[in-house]
Amino acid sequence: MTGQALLWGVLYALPIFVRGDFLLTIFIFTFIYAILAVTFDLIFGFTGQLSMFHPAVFGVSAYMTYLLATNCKLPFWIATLPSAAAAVVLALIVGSICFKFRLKTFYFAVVTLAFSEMIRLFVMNWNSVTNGTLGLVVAAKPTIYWPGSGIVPIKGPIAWYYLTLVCLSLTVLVCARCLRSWMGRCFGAIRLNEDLARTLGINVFRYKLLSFAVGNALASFAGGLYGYYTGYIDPGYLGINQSMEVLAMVLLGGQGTLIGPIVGSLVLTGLPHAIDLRAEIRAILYGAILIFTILVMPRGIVGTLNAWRAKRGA
Amino acid sequence: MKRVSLILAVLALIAAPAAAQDVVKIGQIEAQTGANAIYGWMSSQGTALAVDEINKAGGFKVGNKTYKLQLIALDTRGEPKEATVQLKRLVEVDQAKYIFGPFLSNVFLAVRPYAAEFNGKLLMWGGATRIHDYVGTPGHEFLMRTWNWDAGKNGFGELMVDNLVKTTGAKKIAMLFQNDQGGKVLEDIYVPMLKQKGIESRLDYFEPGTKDFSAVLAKIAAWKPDFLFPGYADSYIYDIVRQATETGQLTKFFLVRGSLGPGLKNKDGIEEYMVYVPKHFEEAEKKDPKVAKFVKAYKDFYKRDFPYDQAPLCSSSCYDHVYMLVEAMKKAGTVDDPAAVKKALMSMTYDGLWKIRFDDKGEAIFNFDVVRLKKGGALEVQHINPN
Amino acid sequence: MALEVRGLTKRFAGLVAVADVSFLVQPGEIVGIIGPNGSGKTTLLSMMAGLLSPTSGKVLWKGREIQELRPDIIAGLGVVKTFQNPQVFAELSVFDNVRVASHLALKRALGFRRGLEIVGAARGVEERLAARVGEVLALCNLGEAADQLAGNLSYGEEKMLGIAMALMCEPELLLLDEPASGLGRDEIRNLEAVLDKVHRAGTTLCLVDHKIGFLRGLAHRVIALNYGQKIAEGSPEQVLNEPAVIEAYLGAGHARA
Amino acid sequence: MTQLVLGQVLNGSIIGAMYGIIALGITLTFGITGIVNFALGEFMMIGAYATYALAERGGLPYPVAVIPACLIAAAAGYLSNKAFFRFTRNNLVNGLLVSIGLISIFESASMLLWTATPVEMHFVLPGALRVGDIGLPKMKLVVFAVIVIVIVVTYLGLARTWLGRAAFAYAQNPEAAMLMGVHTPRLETAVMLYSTGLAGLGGALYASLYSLEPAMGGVYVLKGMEAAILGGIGSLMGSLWGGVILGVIEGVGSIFLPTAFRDAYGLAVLVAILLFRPSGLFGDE
Repeated sequence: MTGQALLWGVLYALPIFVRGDFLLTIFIFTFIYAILAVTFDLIFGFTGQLSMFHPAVFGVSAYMTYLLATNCKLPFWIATLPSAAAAVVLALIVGSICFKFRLKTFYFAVVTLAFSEMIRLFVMNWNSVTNGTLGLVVAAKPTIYWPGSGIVPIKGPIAWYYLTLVCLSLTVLVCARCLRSWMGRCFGAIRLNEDLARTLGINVFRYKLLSFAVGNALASFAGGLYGYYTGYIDPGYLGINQSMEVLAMVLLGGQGTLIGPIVGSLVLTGLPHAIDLRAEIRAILYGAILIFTILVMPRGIVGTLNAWRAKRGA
Repeated sequence: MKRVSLILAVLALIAAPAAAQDVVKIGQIEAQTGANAIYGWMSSQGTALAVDEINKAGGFKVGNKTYKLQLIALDTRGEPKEATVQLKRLVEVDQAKYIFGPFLSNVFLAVRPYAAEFNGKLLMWGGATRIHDYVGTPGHEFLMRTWNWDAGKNGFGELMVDNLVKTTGAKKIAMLFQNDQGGKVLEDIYVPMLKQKGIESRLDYFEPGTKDFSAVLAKIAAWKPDFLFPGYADSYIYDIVRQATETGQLTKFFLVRGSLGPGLKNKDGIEEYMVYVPKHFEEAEKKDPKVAKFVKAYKDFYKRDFPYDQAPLCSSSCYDHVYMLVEAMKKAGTVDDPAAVKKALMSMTYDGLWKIRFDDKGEAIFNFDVVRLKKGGALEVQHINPN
Repeated sequence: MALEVRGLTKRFAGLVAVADVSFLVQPGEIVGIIGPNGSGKTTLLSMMAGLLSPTSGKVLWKGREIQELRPDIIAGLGVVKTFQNPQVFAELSVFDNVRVASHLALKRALGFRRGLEIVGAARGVEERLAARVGEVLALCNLGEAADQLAGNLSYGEEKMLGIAMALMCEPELLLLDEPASGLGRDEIRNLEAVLDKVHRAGTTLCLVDHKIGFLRGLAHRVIALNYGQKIAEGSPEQVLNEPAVIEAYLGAGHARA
Repeated sequence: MTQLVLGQVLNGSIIGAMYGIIALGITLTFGITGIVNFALGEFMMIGAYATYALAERGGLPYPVAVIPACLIAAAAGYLSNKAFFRFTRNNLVNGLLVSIGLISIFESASMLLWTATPVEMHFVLPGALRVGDIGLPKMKLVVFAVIVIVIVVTYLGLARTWLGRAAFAYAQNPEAAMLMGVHTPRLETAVMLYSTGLAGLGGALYASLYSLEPAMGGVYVLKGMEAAILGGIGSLMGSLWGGVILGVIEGVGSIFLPTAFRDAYGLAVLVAILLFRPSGLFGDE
């Protein structure tokens, strides 16, 4: 608990100490990816379903948010809602197919990955709308109401830092609420022993689907933010490597925790810039670090810390 | 928590600015690893080589002060996310005023907004096709494109197509492009161009990562084109040419930009292989001492034999760019006013490995060779100088 | 009547596990199903709980056919089954195990209003259920083990936890698959006491076991199976004196004893 | 048109066989040892570059170069098993992550050695067999033959030999197998050696057909996985058939439909089949 409070405290206070676009940008990307990682952990770490569908939702929502905002003249925040809705619809379709047919672990992963890939190819070749491989340049910025100065666009590292941090906090909050409730109990039951859960009157299909839908819906906001922050959207958003990256973040930080994914995201986003070596060596080191962390700490950084704290406590 | 503070510490370490007076910093953001590394990796090689030579020669004099170059080459892995952070690092932490790259359009488009904030305080020159859309436009004075453009007055594509039609009377051209930014840009340029020149054309895309083209090639062959026009990406042309000639499906190739290697390798399979190369190195090495020197320097520096394919196109160009930049600094009499340096660049013609100058928008124009390869390997080189 | 099994049959590739079995379970009864291993007891119970779907025949609960329904729905209707080799959420504490099982109770209490509970409303219900979990644990004499990890429990305790979870589902009919198998004497006595309390609280019980001693003390009515067929039904005494049973079953039983 | 399609059916099966040999590796490691090795593509890459090095730089004749290439790949496999994979037994995600790490390591290492610029071997067996409008490169036919032989031999070997029976006993129930006296770490090592060696062979054959670049492994491991699942994890012949089906679908698909979607055709079929046969075409229910 205290560790978490400390982490949040540090994150919110950071801009006071850390100036400069460079460092803050690392954190901004950390937060956006942490949103993906946390929501992925909701599906994977808490409900036990290894989903590879995040890239699809990430990309589709990025495109939708931008297209709605520009073509329908909607403000950014309104535009994110239909995108989230779209994410839910996609999740419900793909999810119900997979869960109806009782696809587990490996197979579930592969089928979700397949759907994600097909969506990517579709987005990539639907030139008239998505501008295909050329991608879309996002000039606009999200706006907020600021007391005194009215509606202002969100510009500059500090503003974005807090914008993304708040979005992350909200995501974590929603997830935490769900997980602390009966919903979380059902997710856990499904992860730990599906058959037992069934005999105890838990509708396994429904709750798997629920977790999948909630996770993807929340993940969709990351897409919108990312698109507007980098100012450029292309089919690369839907690449498989995104799945791998998010998975790595969650495993590294600690699956089945809400803080773990954030830590993992911070490590994996910061690491490449922390290692100041020539390209190839850096990539090798990066891989080695991935492997050794997971072999030395199978429960991830936070998981290990918790276990250690527990041992010391007991 | 530990981790977080640790990383912060490490980052802080990097962040410690080490700006010495007599050093001019050159930042570079290119993909040196990853699937799209081919251009970026070679460019960074050329740059590194030039910087090393200049420093070994004791740096260069601007006004009455001698400067050395410091190259900070960062690997974007072709990821916009990485590149954005890295550019910010280069500009803020290292306070580099001269940025080489990027070669990848998706990277460029992601870093552009940030770079634009430093308009006038920065000079960025990259090869990315999409830079063409911005270079010379208001608010992008910091931007220069190191590649010549296909279409237009000095467009090499235009020249190539005219040349092809004039010499072969081709009527049907089949295009086979990689399904990515570059491919799409090519489509937008060449489909209308060919149409307007009264040439019948068809276009097929292939997924990046494709290695076996037999399906699409068979499809194209059934259409019976006069020439096959594969896109730019060097990594595919070897496979395309081999697979097309091996089965004798297609034997005439037309590359507006590419390398000679695939043609030479399949010289008995091809009937005709017409290609634009920035320089026909095999020949130039014998004639032009500058080229010979460069090739030798490359071999010594990297302890590796010189790749005569498209790759040198990048390495040699970036090699030239470094020298050109230094010349411009001397000419402008300053090292820390990118605007002045750009003015100097725009007004000069650099005669290095290539003859490079910039058009009024800030896009490079340089001489190149058109090489025509016949069955059996008969070569016919034609030097074209748009200057 | 509470539950009716009508001509229930289950075939696994070739062999017949349960052959045309029919019987009734009246409300408030304790029915025992006996038979040697492999006589189809567990298969029969699993079909009643919806874990297996029968090849033919019907299971009627309050006149409604349930044999094709999903297990979670059947549990929702009030028919809950425990497992022969105990199934628990090993990584959760005993308390949390039973807390998970309170899902149906919550559903009954709130229906879809439980959505509100996520935003913090309807906390009261949750607290009531938490309290109820405590009661159930106490009833099953697991009170002091509440904070242990279920994975660290003894075999007997795990079985008891299984029953506790089933009870938390507020069953009208509780199906127990060999609850006594593998238990020590004291544990069995404890089990009997618990089941007695449960029954007094108004829950109908249907037990499967091959330990006659155990059932004789408990069951009002016993059904004997052999090779998937019902060979006898009646009060424990009647059934135990049934020649078919003696021959098919008790002989074996004596031999084992 | 029919000739166009027929040509792609043949050509597709050949390409599919290449997927098949990776699929076989995946099936073996996952089916028998429960270890997930998504880095197989990298061992393929190692085999390919090793062949290139031995044949072009070392001047060995291609057929001779192939064997040491396989051994090199197998050696790399042995090391990565000793160092990493054996700790990821029956742990899908850890295996996945270790694989991601290994991919990054091997790819960059080969970039250091060979640079990002693609290299191509001299043509081992140029020219093509022509029947009507259908032209099939001779080398492709050789590759196809080799792969089919290898897979069939593996199949027979695993069905007949002691090692094979042990392997399957182990796959069914490791503990029991251990009691039966199957020395499990040795078995694991054997499987790992064999599967990576196969990948190496795949790479060696690949090198005779296509140009090489450090990132080549990525595509193939994905296809191999698709093929393995299509055929059914644990089914050896299934991996071959899975690969062939995949290759044919892609080939024929790109004839009638835009080639830009090539990968989607295979995936769509994969999904469809998984839904109706969750354990793949030849996997046992």
